[in-house]
Amino acid sequence: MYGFEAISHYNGWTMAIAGALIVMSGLTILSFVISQLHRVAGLFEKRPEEPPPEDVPETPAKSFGFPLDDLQEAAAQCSLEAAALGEPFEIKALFEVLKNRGWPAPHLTIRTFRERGILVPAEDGLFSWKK
Amino acid sequence: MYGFEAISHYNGWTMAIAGALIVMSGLTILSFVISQLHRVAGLFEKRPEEPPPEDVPETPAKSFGFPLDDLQEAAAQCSLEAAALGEPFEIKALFEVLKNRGWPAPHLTIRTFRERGILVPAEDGLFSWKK
Amino acid sequence: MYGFEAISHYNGWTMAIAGALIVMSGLTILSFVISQLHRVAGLFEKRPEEPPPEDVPETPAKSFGFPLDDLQEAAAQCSLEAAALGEPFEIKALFEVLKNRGWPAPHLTIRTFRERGILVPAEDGLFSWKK
Amino acid sequence: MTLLLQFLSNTGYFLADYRHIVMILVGCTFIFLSIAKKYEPLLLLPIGFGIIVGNVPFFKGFGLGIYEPNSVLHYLYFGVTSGLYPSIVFLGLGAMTDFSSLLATPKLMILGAAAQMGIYFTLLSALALGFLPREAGAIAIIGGADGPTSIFLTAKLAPHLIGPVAIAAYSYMALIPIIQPPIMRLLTSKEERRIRMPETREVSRKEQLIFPVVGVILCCFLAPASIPLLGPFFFGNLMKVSGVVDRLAQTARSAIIDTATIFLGFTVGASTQADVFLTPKSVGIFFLGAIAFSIATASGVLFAKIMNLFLKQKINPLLGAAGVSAVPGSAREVHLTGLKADPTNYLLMHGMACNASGVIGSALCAGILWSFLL
Amino acid sequence: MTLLLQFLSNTGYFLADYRHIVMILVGCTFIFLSIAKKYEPLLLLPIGFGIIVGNVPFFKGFGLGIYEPNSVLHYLYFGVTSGLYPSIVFLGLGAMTDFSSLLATPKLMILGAAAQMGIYFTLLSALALGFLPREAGAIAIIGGADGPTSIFLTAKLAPHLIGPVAIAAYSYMALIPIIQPPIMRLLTSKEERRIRMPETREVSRKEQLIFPVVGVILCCFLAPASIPLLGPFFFGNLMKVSGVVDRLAQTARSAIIDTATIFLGFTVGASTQADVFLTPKSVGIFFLGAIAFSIATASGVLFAKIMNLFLKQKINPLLGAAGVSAVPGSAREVHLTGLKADPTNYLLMHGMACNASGVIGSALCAGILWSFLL
Amino acid sequence: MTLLLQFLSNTGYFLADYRHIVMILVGCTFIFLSIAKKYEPLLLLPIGFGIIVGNVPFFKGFGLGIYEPNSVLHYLYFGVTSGLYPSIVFLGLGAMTDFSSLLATPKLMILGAAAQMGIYFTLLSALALGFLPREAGAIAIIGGADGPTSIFLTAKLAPHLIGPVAIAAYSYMALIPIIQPPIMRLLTSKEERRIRMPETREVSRKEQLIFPVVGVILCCFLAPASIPLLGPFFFGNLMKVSGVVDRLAQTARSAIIDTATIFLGFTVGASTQADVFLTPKSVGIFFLGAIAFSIATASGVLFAKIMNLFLKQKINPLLGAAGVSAVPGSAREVHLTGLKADPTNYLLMHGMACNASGVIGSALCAGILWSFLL
Ligand code: NA
Ligand code: NA
Ligand code: NA
Repeated sequence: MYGFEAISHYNGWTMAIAGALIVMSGLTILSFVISQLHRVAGLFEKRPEEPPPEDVPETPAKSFGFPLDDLQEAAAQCSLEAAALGEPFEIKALFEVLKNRGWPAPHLTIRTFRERGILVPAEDGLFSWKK
Repeated sequence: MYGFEAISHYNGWTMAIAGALIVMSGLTILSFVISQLHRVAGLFEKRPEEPPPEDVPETPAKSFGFPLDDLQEAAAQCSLEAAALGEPFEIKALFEVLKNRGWPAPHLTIRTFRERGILVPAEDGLFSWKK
Repeated sequence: MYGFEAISHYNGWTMAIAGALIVMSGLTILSFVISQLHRVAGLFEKRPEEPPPEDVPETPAKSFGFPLDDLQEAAAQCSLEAAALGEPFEIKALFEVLKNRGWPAPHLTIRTFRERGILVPAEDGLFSWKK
Repeated sequence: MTLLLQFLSNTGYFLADYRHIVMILVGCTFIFLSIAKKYEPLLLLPIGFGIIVGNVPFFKGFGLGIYEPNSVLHYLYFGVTSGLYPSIVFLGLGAMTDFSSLLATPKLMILGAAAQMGIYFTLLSALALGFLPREAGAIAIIGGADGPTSIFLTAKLAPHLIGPVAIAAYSYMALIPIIQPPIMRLLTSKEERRIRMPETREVSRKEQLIFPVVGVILCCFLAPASIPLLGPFFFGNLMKVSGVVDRLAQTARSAIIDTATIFLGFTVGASTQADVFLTPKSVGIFFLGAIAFSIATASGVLFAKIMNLFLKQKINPLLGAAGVSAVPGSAREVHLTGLKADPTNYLLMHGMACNASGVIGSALCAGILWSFLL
Repeated sequence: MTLLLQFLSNTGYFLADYRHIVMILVGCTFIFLSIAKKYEPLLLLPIGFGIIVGNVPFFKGFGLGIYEPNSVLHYLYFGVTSGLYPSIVFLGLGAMTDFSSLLATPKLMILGAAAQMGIYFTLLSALALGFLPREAGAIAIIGGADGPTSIFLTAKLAPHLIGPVAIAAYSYMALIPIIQPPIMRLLTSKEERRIRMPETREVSRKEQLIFPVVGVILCCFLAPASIPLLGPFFFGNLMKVSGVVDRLAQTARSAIIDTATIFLGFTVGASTQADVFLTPKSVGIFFLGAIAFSIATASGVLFAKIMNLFLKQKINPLLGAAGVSAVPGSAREVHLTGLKADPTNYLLMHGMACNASGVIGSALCAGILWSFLL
Repeated sequence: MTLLLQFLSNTGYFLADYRHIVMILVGCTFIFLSIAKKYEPLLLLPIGFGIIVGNVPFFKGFGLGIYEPNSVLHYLYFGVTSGLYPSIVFLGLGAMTDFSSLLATPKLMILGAAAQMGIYFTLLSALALGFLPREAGAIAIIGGADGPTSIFLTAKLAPHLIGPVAIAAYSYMALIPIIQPPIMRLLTSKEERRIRMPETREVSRKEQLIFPVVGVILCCFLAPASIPLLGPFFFGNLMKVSGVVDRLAQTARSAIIDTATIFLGFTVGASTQADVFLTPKSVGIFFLGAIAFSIATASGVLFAKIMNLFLKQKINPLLGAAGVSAVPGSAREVHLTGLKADPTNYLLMHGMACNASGVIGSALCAGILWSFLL
């Protein structure tokens, strides 16, 4: 069968029109919902979760100055978090882990560790914890 | 069955000789064809595709000096090509993309982008496009 | 069936007690064997394999000063070992290969190669062998 | 001696006929285009080499061919016929796609739907040319301009057409720079091509996090048959934007998608065995594929013009052409065509948004067609 | 027209009932916890998204659902039902785990066994609640606090419970910071919590090399049914410590384990189709799971106190709580609880040693229960 | 109580007999060689650990053993029996192999064929020793000195011999430094060992691009049965040299080949269950394997000497020994033996060229033997 006859016989017109309508309405709805997303997202904004971002400028100072005892505790926790990396590891990988785990100021923490000799350079530009 | 009897019974001699002949002739032919490859490759050499290599020394100067407007166009195209990298990305990954896509002087292009502040450093030694 | 009746009917008590006993005894044995491991390991220590570690401090000097001829031989072998890396390659990858293959002082060897121009920089911070 | 003769009579040299040569030349052409012209090399190169390997003539019944059970190629091809490779590729694509421009300009999403009209027009054309309904559905999806989607739907509706449909889809995707610009110029005035799009706003992380969840629910509730594509797609995207599973997202957009791409391309290529590929149907499919792409481009552009009748903030109608996924080829063409009309008009990011929408649109259409036809 | 109506009657919007909504909300909660609270995101996020995808209502018999043969989800789920994903995850875990603290303090290994008592207590409880023996075994293993082990054993003993058991296991693992500290404080005096552990000695490379070989032999000879978990686990560890196959170890702990984790989480989530998941049994399983975790924690702590009666060099009993694997969550809780009693007491490394031992212990228990119940 | 007794009677401790102990010691030896001697660690270590795991005694019928359907090991072993792992390994090998030295000195390719004579000699010997033809074919391929090729052909011709053939092949490959040098010195004069090879010319990128295409066509047309090995091999090489699909080539030569190597080695090792492995046949296979390697080395060297009778530019006959693939062990031995005769003679690159040719040669032979014997 060929031509319009085939199209009609196999429901072609219905399929084409219905299909076009469905995909069009589907993406239109999605488009509408997306356009409202910032409102939904806005609802969450008011939650107490927000403060942390404001904290960020503060934390450096704090974590930068922490006394050696605290530092070692931080290092111990930190090495626990990062245990999956094995040793030695790349600084960048450590940074990623800390960031993902929600550590306040990973960059500064790591810098402090290095300055205090808690994180010691190993071969190949890798680092390991001081034992 | 053992010994020569077994070999004869199972067509051993034929298999061994035929097999040896086939692999030997196969690799000999391949060896011959390979030895002629540089001629075949030579045929393609005459095509207009060749010029680019000569261009290379030229392009730097050109791409180095392009005015800021052109630069932003280039940056826009460039960021399109590299969209799959996400942001931020490694400079090296960007370089690979541009090289593979056939950009004329990827190294210089990237350097220029950085000098003009189109490519800005993000955390961890990564970079992103200036918004 | 419920309660103690069900537990008894399905052999619950036996399973629980036997299971607990088995896992406990298994890990206790393993714990005991582990506690003796340093003795077993100690047996191997006496083997002639040990000297190499003592060599390490020596090797640098040696490999550092080796004359150019030896160097090229070393480079040739080295490039063989590292053939699977393709070219250009990262210095770090080369280092890994040499270390795994048991080269005496991979770091110094590589440094020497670079100083003597046997290992030449390619694009992107990669290196390749001087042809 | 008979052994040697028998061996020789089973070599490719003895068994080859002109059709194998034709297909091997096609394979070489694909490889040439992918290397010399850099047309979609990630797919054309594996497909091209696969075509060559699949068209080495061999003695049937030996367990070598891709259509013989127990052959290595058959096992690898299972990822195609089962739909696994397309799903896995969508997982990786999701972990690569940045939806932020789309989230900033939601109305562009509708263009991704409009460009799917090429699919339905091709469906009608294929039926009219005498293809059976399921075959017509598989051919129509070429108009979605999305390789894995085409392969997935064809595997479900008309597995015997996987080769030609995939080859047609990828060929035309590689030819985007030749097909699209004339159509775009024909359908738009220079004025229209000069319309500027507003700068996209900053999108908050929360919007990006909610989008894949809302997207999968809305789309898959509408067309559950698109789950195998859109489920992994939005999953990959959530992994990407969540920021808490970076190692998984990284593996999804490297080792996982690369592996699926290699075997998908290679086996799709190898499935084009001359005797099943060189048929009049394949000619019809290539003809219809060209129509599908053209109509898709045109319908995207025209729909944008229609939308402009109602919108205060006009859309540059070229963006309609980027609604055919074909990531990121069509966005680039739109951008370049826009630049020719106004060298300071940057349509790239908006084009990418339409691309992303087009991927969702064609996956939805695959689900719809599958529902209609199975 | 009928076509359109028929399509609409097969959409999720039409087919959905309250149970789908409930499950989708559960999925969203998992995603929220994984992103906002960072609770075990590597598993909760894939599972959460999988729950959403698995609970899009669809017309059965179409080849879409995870329980229908030939669906993509079904093929991916095969890695769960066959036990392949858990085995592969253990390969990667082995290539990640550092046994040196355990080798330095072998007696801690016994705490990894003690914490498995939760398993056997739960076995009895589940039987008492009317579960069939195999179901009871699958539920009991939740007390091992080890996701892949739980999934593996459940796939072997009671495949219809994979969803609830896995969800329960991962939920409670995510809730470790809430479940464990009160139990630890209740069962120990402040004096005990202040016990310091000696510095661990340096462990020689040879000990590290011999351990995986000796470990696999001793454990698998004792419970051959734990081969599928402990074989790959110790193999991965040997690759790690050997230093001669670094590229393999590296791939095992990145691409391989990531791929298995993605598909494991996603399909386990998708297996929670509302109609098979929302049953009274699931409620029982969640109830028993909470008991299992609590008893496991308590038995670890109490056993450490018993050991202290006989040991000259006392063990800090908090470490018993780290014997429930739950890497590395429980080690962290032990450490933090220890710090509260004495801010200079570092229990981290010893906690990790108990964790490693707990992984071996629960894999052994899986082997034992499988032997008993099959 | 019966339960406990029954459990104990199913432990490895109860079921073990001397054969398991023997095999476990073999496994430990493999691990020792791979770590302490660094002999082919990428394969000996996984195989060694696999041998240990495969020889933990267990109760048959439980779904644990590699030969029992539904066991995890069985599913992983499917990649061996189906030929998938060898094919995938060849894909990665292709993406690693640099053919430029071979392209610069094509006549070395013939040495890669000459070194395959060991295969045919072993075929005759195996038949004479009473092996059935297919078994003889599988044993003969050991002479190709190529692990994945041996495993592939054995899986097709005599699956029950996979264990012994693979173990023999890898053992002798590890012993290359002991087997080859005496044979090389015996068959060559010091004069011959001093022959210098000319510097290799620069090979153009175009030659490198055309080679894999021409190579796959010529080789697979000649022996279509070598498609499953040579198809992926040349495909991988094209991906490598094309430069347009670097991310695919990179994944092929890292994650993909590593994964296949891990599971190939581990399951081949585990397939050596004492009761199927410790048979008189295995002894015969090891005996024939040693012959195969020696003859292969000798025939390569002798053929090079014959070629020298006709060539103006003489070939260093040591290079013949590098024609047995065994990448890159044999090239290194050739180089070292050459250095002993003349400390300034560098044969490395030419040896690598012969290696590459030997890989192609033995894959061709596998195809030929498969055709003859199936
Ligand atoms: Na599309
Ligand atoms: Na545990
Ligand atoms: Na060979």
